[in-house]
Amino acid sequence: MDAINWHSFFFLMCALVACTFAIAVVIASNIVRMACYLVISLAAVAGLFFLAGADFLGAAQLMVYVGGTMVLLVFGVMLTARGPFVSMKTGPAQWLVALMAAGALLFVLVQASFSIPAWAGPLASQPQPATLPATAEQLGYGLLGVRADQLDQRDAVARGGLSGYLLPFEIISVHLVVVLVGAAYLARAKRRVTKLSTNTAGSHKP
Amino acid sequence: MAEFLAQYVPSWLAYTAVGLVQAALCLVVALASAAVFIWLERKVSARIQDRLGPTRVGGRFGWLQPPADGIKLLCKEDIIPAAADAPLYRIAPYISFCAVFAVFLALPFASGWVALDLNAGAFFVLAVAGLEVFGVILGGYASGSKWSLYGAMRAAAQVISYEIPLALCVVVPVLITGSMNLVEIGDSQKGWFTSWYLFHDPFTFVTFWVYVTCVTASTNRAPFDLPEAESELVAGFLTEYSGWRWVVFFMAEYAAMFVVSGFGAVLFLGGWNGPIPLASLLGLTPENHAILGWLGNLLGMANFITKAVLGVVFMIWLRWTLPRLRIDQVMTTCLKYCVPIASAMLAGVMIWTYLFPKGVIDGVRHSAPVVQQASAQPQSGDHR
Amino acid sequence: MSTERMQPETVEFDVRTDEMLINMGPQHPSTHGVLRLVLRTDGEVVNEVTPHIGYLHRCAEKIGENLTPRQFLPYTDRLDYLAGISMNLGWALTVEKLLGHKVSEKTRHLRVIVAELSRIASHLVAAGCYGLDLGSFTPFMWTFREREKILDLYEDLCGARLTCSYITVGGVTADVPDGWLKKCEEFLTQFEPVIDDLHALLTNNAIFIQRTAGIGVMSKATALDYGCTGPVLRGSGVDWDLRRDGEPIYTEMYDGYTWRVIAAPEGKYPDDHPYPPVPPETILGDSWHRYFVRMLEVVQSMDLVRQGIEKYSMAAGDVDEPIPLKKKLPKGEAYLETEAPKGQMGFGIVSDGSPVPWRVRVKSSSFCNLSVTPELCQGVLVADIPAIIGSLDLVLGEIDR
Amino acid sequence: MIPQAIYEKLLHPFRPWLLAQDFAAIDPWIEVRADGLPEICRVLRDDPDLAFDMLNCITAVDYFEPDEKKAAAAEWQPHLELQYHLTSTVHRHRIVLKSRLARWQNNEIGQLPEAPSVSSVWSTAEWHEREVFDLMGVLFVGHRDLRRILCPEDWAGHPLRKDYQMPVEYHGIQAR
Amino acid sequence: MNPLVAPIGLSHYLVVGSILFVCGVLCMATKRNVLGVLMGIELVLNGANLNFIAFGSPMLRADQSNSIGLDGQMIALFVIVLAAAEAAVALAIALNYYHTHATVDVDQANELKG
Repeated sequence: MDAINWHSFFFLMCALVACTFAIAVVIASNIVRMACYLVISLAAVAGLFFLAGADFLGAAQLMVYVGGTMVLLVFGVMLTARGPFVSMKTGPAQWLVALMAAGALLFVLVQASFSIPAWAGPLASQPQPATLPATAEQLGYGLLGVRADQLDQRDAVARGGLSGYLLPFEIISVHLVVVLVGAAYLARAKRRVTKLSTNTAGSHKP
Repeated sequence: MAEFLAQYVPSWLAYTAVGLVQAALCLVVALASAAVFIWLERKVSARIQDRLGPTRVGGRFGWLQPPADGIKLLCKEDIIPAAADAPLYRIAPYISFCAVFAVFLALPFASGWVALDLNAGAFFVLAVAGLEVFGVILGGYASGSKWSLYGAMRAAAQVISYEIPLALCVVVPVLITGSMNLVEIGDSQKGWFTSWYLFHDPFTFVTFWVYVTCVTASTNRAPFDLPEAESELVAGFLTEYSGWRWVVFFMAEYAAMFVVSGFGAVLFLGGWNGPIPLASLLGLTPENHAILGWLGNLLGMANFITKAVLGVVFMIWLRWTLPRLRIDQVMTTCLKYCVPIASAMLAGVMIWTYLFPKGVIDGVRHSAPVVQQASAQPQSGDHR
Repeated sequence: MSTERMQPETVEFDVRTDEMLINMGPQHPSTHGVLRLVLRTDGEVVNEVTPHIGYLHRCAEKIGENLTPRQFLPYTDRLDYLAGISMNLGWALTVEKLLGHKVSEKTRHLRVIVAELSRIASHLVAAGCYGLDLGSFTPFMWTFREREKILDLYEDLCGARLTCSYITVGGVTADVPDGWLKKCEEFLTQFEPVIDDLHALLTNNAIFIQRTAGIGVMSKATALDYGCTGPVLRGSGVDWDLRRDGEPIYTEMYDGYTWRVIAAPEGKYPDDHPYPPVPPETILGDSWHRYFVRMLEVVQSMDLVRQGIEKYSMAAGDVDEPIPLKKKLPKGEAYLETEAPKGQMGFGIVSDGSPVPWRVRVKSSSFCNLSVTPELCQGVLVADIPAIIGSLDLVLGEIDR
Repeated sequence: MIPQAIYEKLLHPFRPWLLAQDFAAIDPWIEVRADGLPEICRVLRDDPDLAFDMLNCITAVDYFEPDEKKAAAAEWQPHLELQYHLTSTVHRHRIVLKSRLARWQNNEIGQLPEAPSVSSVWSTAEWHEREVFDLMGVLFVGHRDLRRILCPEDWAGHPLRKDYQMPVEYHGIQAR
Repeated sequence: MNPLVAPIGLSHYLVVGSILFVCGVLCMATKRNVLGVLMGIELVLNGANLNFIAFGSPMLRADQSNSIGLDGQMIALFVIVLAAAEAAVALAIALNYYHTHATVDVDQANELKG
């Protein structure tokens, strides 16, 4: 048995962690447990990104997704917790229907992913690059329009005419700011706190 | 080192051995730093309060105080409150310690002496630092009591809101060096202390102090230590923790202090490049001979650790002089002072590096070779 | 009596959480002693505070009805245990007022020295604990180091550090041991620079000012209405100090002493005081001013002690002996308030001619100072509660009696 | 302004309420009828010449001699006495208001005597009156929330009364 | 063909992506807590992201001819940013719903029904 292929070993590890915790999210009833399992699953997906050669994406996933969005979700869970986390059970009937639909969908997808030979996998012979590919700089130039990975494109027109991602990126950042301001405004509740009136209880206006 | 080992031992054993050695090294540094800083905090705070600090345990200077504390805490009964959510309560301290420990992977102690020479090192450190807040939130929620939930929410709000200015401050040295690789950032500050990014231009000087404020806040230290505000919340999310789990949270805090001051040293204070470039003056550079290069790196590492320890002493000094800020004052300092100043400084540095580049603009020169050798992966950091 | 904060404001909060009833105390680290505050909070904002006292109630007044005045004296030490000697002074003067007894010149000056020393000790505790409430631990260490030296002086004087029972009805228990006055002067000279360090460490500290300026603002009218006295009253700018405006039997003690009441009637302290300038953010009557009045009084008391030592050494004769233990009290009533460190401490005695008084009345200053908290803490943040309570400098022994 | 002048000033509007006065005593006092207290106190506080803006303390004294031999010797009938010590920070003068209450309401043991509350004049009276109610057992009419302040809520009896018997045990704690 | 030895191909990533996707859909379908639905959406987006990265990864395919190259990672970055925005808005709506109805149970949100 020749040397274990490290790449596949770590891939299996991360994939197993990601899938089991994704299933745990579905099964768990306590909302906080669900949040924790989701965090672990997303961290495992970040590991998969690193393995697939997208190290900048892995770090971005860790920081923006797990560090930002998931903390937002946990805050949401804490703020809407009413007393002990009442776990809302769904009836077995709905579970059955959902499982059947999901099973069918899964079968179709797995079938599709194995059907195309081109996706089978790299030939054992092709050496896998030892060092971690530095995608951060390439992504950076991708933004500017210098498409480092497309340079061996066959036709010159495609190589020359590839515009960068800078404009969409700027649009997205403006969009993000607008969305966050809107969300903050939406979630803010106005309240009038009356001082020194005889009834000291503040009257809350929803 | 892995290639060297691979000649004698099957490759997978070599890689795991190397990985384990590096992990053990980092763990030793983390635990040792926690122990040393507990002792250091007691001594420095004693000096500030005009008293002696520990002197009875282990010799005149109380050297054995940290182990004594450790043993005492280990023998404490392991209490889990009844209303606690047991599995989350148990896992919380380890999440926050692992988050802080993970930063050690990317932190360079000397030129090339780093566990994982990540291309996006600075970005990775910020990403992992964001995870520490999970341990705090889970700890607060899982303790089951109203007070600890209060403390946890405050800590989470504070740490998250201070990540924004922290990221803005970290972008400045990355911008000047043109790369996020921490080893590159450290190497580009070689030479006398004038080449440090602290003195690179007035904007980076201010950015350093904004960085110090944000870092003190994001490790819940000194004037920003709202979560453990004894006077109001009786110890915040740490109320229900005692014994070994409390020690893990405590180590996470002290390791975080070491890590953020080390990170600051690499970004702004030239990491392993001392005020006087002793290594190059004495000829201890890799070009002369490998062993001399290794000695130069050793000198660099000593340099780096002294800077990190000085940063920690500064944080301890802050803690024992300043009273605590209120939660809304903490938020206003973040949103009304740190973020605007940090972004202004970022803009300033952009203009400064554009108008007065130090030598050739690294960014543009760097891109030319990439275009020619498109197919070959550009080796990181060798064509400077 | 409405102040500018009265009109209802629309206060916006990010998220509405349901109201919570939080218990602060009775063993909470920041409530001085066994005070229990029930806070009705909504998120971070406190809507209503209700103090609960009585955990330390020993009914000293009932005990007073079975003991002769000199036997009751040690109980007065346990009222405000941080300034025991001022309590002794109050009770001794009340009984002397009933008896119409005059003490000699020398005793009077010795009483001024000892009373002003206890004022310094009490204000040091107030400043140290206030720093502790706001989170900085170092002022607590510095102030208690200095207070230890005063307690050592008490120990040389009367054997006890805290519950001295030194000033008794008719005089003092024992004369000053030789060399004690020199030790007093040494303490005062080395205490001078510490005051400036404390000002540098706390009073001018930007974060301290941010935490205390404009917090718990109490107008003159509210202060008088709630019967607040002492530094709490003078912090709101009322120029009232019993050592000058009190009853003749008490103000005689300070005859011949040159001193000035520390208050800012028009909102401005007398400008010749060599202390740090008042920061602009502070409003007259807020927590910062109450703390600042105490710090100024410490320096003033040091000056009074120096003058007392001079007058004591020049006074002729020797110190009075206390009245006999079982002396018959004349029929009648007497009530006297003295300027204790925390405020006006009132003692009342009704006697029907027997050596044991018919009724003893103890009125505490912190009792009234505490009664103002529900109004001060309207709509403040939870973190401000210790800042306000700390500035009132409460001692629960005195409140619960 | 000496107590005599204060008395004259009060004489005109409140002649029927002023019962007695003694300016020679150590603390000169004026005795008033209990039901006139709030009005008199309001005048004492608001009149610019009097300006009694600080209520120092409210004291209650129980004149009652438990054993008969001494009771005969005492020259007063058993009664409760309320003392209001007032100070003016403006004119720096003092006065004591006294008012006499029956020990029990229309002499039935257990019925607490009633007195009008002055908490509407000085807010400090609120806590003082709660303390007098708690320790001496006087009901103050018009008080915002008259509850015990020092003793526990469910404590029986009023400790400062001369005929007070300490309960044998309280919540299982042997007291005597 | 023991999995530890055989090199990992694109299809293995696709299988993991589809499992995540299906778990997300299942979670959205069965959870009654609005935040549970939100978590389902996160899972779905992550499944999609994994596919984008897999297709664009240089190491997973034999011939790089029709690989989408860096575009995959760029689109994944866009997805992550937009997911953050989406989570923020969804949370704001959930909080407002919680303030008005004092519950986060999705089944009770039926006022719009005729």
